[in-house]
Amino acid sequence: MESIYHDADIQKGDSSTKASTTVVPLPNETDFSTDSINHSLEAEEKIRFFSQMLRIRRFEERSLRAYQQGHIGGFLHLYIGQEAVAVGSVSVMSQDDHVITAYRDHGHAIAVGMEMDECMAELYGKKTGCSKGKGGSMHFFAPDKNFWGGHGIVGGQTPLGLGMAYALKTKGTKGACLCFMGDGATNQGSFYESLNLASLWNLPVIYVIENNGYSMGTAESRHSAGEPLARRGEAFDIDWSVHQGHDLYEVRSAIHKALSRARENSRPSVLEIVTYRYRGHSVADPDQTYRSKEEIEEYKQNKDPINLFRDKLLKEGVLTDDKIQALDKAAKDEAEASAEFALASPFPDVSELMDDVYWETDNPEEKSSSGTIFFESSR
Amino acid sequence: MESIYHDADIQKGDSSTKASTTVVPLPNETDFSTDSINHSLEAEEKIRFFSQMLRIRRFEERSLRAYQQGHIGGFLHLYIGQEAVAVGSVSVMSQDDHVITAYRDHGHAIAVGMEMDECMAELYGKKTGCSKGKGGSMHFFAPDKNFWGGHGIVGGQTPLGLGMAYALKTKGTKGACLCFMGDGATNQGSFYESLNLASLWNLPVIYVIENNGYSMGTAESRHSAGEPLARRGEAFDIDWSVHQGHDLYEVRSAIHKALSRARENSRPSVLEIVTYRYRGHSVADPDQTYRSKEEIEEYKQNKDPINLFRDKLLKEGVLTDDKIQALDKAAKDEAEASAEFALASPFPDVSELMDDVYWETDNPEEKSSSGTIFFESSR
Amino acid sequence: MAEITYREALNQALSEEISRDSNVVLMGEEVAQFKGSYKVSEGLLEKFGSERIIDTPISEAAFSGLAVGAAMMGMRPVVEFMFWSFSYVAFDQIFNNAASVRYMSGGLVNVPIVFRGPANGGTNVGATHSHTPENFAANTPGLKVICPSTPADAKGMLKAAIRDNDPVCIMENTILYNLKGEVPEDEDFIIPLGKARVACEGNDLSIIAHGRSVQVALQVAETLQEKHGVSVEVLDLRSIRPLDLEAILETVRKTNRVLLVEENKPFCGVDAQIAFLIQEHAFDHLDAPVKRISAIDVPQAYSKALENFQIPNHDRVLAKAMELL
Amino acid sequence: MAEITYREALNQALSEEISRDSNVVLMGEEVAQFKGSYKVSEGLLEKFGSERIIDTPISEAAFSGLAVGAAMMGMRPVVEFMFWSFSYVAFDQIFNNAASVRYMSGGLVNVPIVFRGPANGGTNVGATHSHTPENFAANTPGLKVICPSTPADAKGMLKAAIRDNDPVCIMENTILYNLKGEVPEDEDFIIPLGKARVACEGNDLSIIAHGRSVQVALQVAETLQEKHGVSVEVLDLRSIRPLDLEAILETVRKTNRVLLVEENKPFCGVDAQIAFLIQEHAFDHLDAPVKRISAIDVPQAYSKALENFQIPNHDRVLAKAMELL
Ligand SMILES: Cc1ncc(C[n+]2csc(CCOP(=O)(O)OP(=O)(O)O)c2C)c(N)n1
Ligand SMILES: Cc1ncc(C[n+]2csc(CCOP(=O)(O)OP(=O)(O)O)c2C)c(N)n1
Ligand SMILES: [Mg+2]
Ligand SMILES: [Mg+2]
Repeated sequence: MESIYHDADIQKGDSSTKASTTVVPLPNETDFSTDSINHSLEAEEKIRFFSQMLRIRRFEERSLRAYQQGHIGGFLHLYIGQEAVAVGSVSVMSQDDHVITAYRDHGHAIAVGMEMDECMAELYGKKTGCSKGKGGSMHFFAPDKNFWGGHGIVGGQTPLGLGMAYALKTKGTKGACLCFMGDGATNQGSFYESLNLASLWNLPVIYVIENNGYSMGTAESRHSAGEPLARRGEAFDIDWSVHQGHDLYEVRSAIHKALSRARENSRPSVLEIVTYRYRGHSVADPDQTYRSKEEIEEYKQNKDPINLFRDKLLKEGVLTDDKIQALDKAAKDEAEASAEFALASPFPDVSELMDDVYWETDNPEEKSSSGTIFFESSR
Repeated sequence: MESIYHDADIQKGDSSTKASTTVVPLPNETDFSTDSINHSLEAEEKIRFFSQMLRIRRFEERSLRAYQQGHIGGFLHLYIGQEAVAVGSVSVMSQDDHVITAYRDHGHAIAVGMEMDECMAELYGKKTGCSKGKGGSMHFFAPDKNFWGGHGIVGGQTPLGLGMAYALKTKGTKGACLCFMGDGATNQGSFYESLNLASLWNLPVIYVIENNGYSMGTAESRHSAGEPLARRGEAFDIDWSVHQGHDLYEVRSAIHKALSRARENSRPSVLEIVTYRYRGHSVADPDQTYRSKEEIEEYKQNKDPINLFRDKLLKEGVLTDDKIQALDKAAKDEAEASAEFALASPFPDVSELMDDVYWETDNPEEKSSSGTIFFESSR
Repeated sequence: MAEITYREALNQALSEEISRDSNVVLMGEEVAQFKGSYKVSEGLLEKFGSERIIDTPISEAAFSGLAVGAAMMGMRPVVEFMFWSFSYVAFDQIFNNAASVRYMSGGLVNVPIVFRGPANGGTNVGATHSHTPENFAANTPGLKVICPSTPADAKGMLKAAIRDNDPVCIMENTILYNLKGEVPEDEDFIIPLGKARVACEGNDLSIIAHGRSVQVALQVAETLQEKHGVSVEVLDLRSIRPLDLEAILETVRKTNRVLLVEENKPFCGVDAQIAFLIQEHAFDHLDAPVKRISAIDVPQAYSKALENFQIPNHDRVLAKAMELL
Repeated sequence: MAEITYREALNQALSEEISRDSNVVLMGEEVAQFKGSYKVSEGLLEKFGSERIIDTPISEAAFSGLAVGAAMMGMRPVVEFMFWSFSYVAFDQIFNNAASVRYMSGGLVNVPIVFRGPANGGTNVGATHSHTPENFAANTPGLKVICPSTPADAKGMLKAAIRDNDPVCIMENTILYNLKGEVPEDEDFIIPLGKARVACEGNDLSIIAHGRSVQVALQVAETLQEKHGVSVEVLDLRSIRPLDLEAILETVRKTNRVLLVEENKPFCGVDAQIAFLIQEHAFDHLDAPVKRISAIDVPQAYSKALENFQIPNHDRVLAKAMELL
């Protein structure tokens, strides 16, 4: 059967090359499948997780093609390689839990249940996009799914996530906020201010550092002193731990534990989840100066989260080759359809440019202020 | 003999009330006088340190009176109670070492050798002030004494101090930068960004947290999670330690060790020096909501750095009561004279308002740009 | 109506709105136990407890961002900056997150938040503590900006701001905190944003100002009336964004001569924009170029000998007004 | 003279000045190994080594402040912001420390530093990445601000900025990086700050612009000449602070009609100040009110359908110019 990973081929516009299907032997790691949170999973749920990861990958592969075809502008930061983090994390959330993340947000968006259509349309800058084409790749939002956005300024979401946890606690909701961030984002000062407040005020926030080893072209050892990064929580008396992000079960266990800590003791956590991104920092990154092709290949071969989970499920007998093929086809079709949807959708009209700035101007019937609020907008 | 501490009396304009001279028994602490850096001290040097602390206190007591008399405006943050930190630290500096601090800067200024006259005149907003009356209490500078200023924005000096260490290292000087900061300042994010860089780039910077227990009216336990504050360096692999700031010898030992680390290994340090401020946060602080009179008294009685050092020197036979009286009188006279100097000095003229903004406009003969650089300055 | 200070007016507004709406909280450095650096929040901790009146560490970026996050989820935080100058370490949270989250989410997320605190010179606190960033905030679509100059406005506009569903920046003034004036006791006393106020009527010259400069303008108007028989109209902008352009044009059309006064530094200060709008919309009504008095264009000086001259004081404003007559 | 790109011109300026003065270093995110996000620093790491070309973590506040501290001690750092938008997390270090240390020290300390990077819209990167804070910087006494619009200016002004003893903020533009033009090879080729440039002469209308808007203005001038026989003078401000007020007044006196174009958001944009200065100093030379075209006053939109319209494009500028004729 096909290897799940084939985005390298995408650039050539070919997504169907055959590759080896050898089940890669796992390194000697703890087996998290016996952990109760995973042990109790129904087959259906496992298949859903697998499919979610696959859908994220196929969506992004398709978006990459669209970018190369000139349909998408600006930045496109792909999550390919990191899928188990978003899917694993979201899979243990309750309906009271919330998510916020950085600009590499497609994975989280789809994991929380956003539709490919609205996401792809947003990338295309279309009116049917989740943010009406106003936010773009870095700024997906779905408050109805407890998803408070992708945020473009590195680290800028860390105080926001804290605020969500604060609001949850203040309102007496038993939820927590998962605030995703990169390894590079640990170098922004607001993160430490947030850690202090989270601990001081006992806020149910979980900082999930998706450590993919690089802050753009800068390897962790060149951007951060002291290892591991999660230890940065220690001096603030925050529980921290480090996990492998290629194992969906491990991610689930780790996040579940942190969520319980948040729910039961209203205490924050810092989790570092080691993962890897296959593509450049953004599509614009030629990805030639800071890491070797071998390093990338090695991860793809041995730690691809989708391949590994597929193999687990094959071994468990939950999945069959046929089922995998069907799921993959569905994911690809869905991605393709979303690209068609996006292409067919209208661009926002310039008459809509001034909408969505102020609540008040969008709700004139409830307007309480007067005066001029937009200036020199004469066209 | 007189108690050194009598600023409470200052408010009544009386600086000569007698108080108990009982030698306060030291709590069970390490004796740092045997430490080689202290053991080797000449009597003369010890007397100089004692006199420096005294001069700082008398200067500030006098400035407080001037404030109450309406000669000084804006903020006045007194260092009274913390004198051993500045004096002890500066006393182990070499001529290659540099200092930068926050707005509570009078102590450091006098410790590095600034004259009372220029300092008092600055407080009075006079042209003869160290910053020509343009900086005020929070912004004393003496680059010729390696003193890079008082800085008004909490934590704002922490990256600057890093830059000084960077410049020293880049220029091949074997010096270090002592960057003083408060306990409250550890809550500013730029401090952590600086810690990371200091460690990552092996910069000879020493962050000296003068922990006086309060960030304005907020006790440490209400502003910071996790103890001690110096531990915040650990996750960045920075050596840290905690010291008692009422013991000048201990301060000297600690700073000396950190300076050696900087000089020999070009490594940063985080030192927390526990101390106490006797007066309110600034003169405007009524100091009634956040701590008890007893707490203040207790420190004054048992941990006053000047009293304790006086007693040590009395015991060592380095000082006599007469000598102490003479030194004290000299310090008071000097402070008084500085107030007279400041009072007699002229205010800067409004014609000087626009000086010192740009190097270029102050050096018209070397001016390379043209055009209008000040706007609407018409009077 | 009771005569109360600007400080008490703010206190009443906070107290009433915190009572009225359980989503409203006040947070900032020293706002609770210390009662606020300028005692604006005196008594609130006792009345509402530490869940509603919240002391923060000196972490402006984190607590501003925290408040924005909480606002995104429906709370209505009031964030106090001890000085607006300190908001510079939280700039990104205000100018990106508070200002653009609504737009970037295509209108899905609102940010009903108030940032408030003093932004002024005149108290000898030097360059780092005397910033007046109302122009920066008003430059930024997504934010609203107001500068109340009287106790009544302080109360009515702070209440309006708290009830507003968009982020509002309130620039107060430490020197105004002691100013007394009549303030309605009505719990629904609201001064809507975007309405200027004719602070004194006149025919010969318009002085347009905001914040404490309004008080200076009124003194100058008095001097001009008494000493020179000149009748000055003083327009208090109150709100910078939204802006009462109509009221501005009305006074210009009436007097045909305009002096703009503000504490901002001049280059791209608020009054640069006001001047532009006047010449754009009332060009033919101007008998002379619009003139301005701002803070003198150097970092704020500490020495009172310099600073008293640097900020727009009575004499500088008077002299400039005379040039226009 | 060689034809090179704006990017190469910056690269040459950096290379020459780093060679010339051992105090000059370049630091910022991805400037070394990655050669700069926009390849501005290509080849410099190889030439000067990692002591002079320095990759930083994403810690804008710390590395900006570090550079200010180093400048205080006599180094001359060039700090690259990947976007000026990211300077918002370092705002305090630039607007307080770099801008006011000299003043607060009574002139004892200088800060010879350059902050540079792109500040522009037009590349579909959305609200958080498209700020144009030249107005904020120019509002702040102590800072200098320049916006080169051609390869030659990019080189000559960056070199001037590095040799300047005061802090200089350079606002570049990602879209200009590929622009080609003739650039002198002379190692002492300097364009002094504060000198505007007549980019094209004309008699009927002046368009005053800075940054990429100069290129747009030139296209509009061409259209107006060709299609309407109108002769437009385009003045490139180049430098915002210091400002070439004389050159501005000269073109106004010549054409008596002015259109100001910039990518700033309008309220208190740079052109608000330019408009004020024109009406103040050349009131009687104006045949019509000064008009402006800025970015449309909403957070920067992502969709190219919106953003292409939002920034001052040829058609919007042309339409406004026609209003003035
Ligand atoms: C304050 C700020 N500085 C710089 C950038 C540019 N930038 C965007 S992503 C990035 C790297 C972030 O790395 P990391 O946090 O590890 O996240 P990853 O991209 O690996 O997911 C940089 C430098 C930014 N968006 N914001
Ligand atoms: C960014 C910033 N926020 C707030 C303030 C106001 N402020 C000045 S000093 C201070 C307390 C600082 O406490 P600490 O760091 O412990 O120093 P200490 O005053 O005790 O010496 C505060 C809140 C400021 N100057 N800068
Ligand atoms: Mg990363
Ligand atoms: Mg303290």
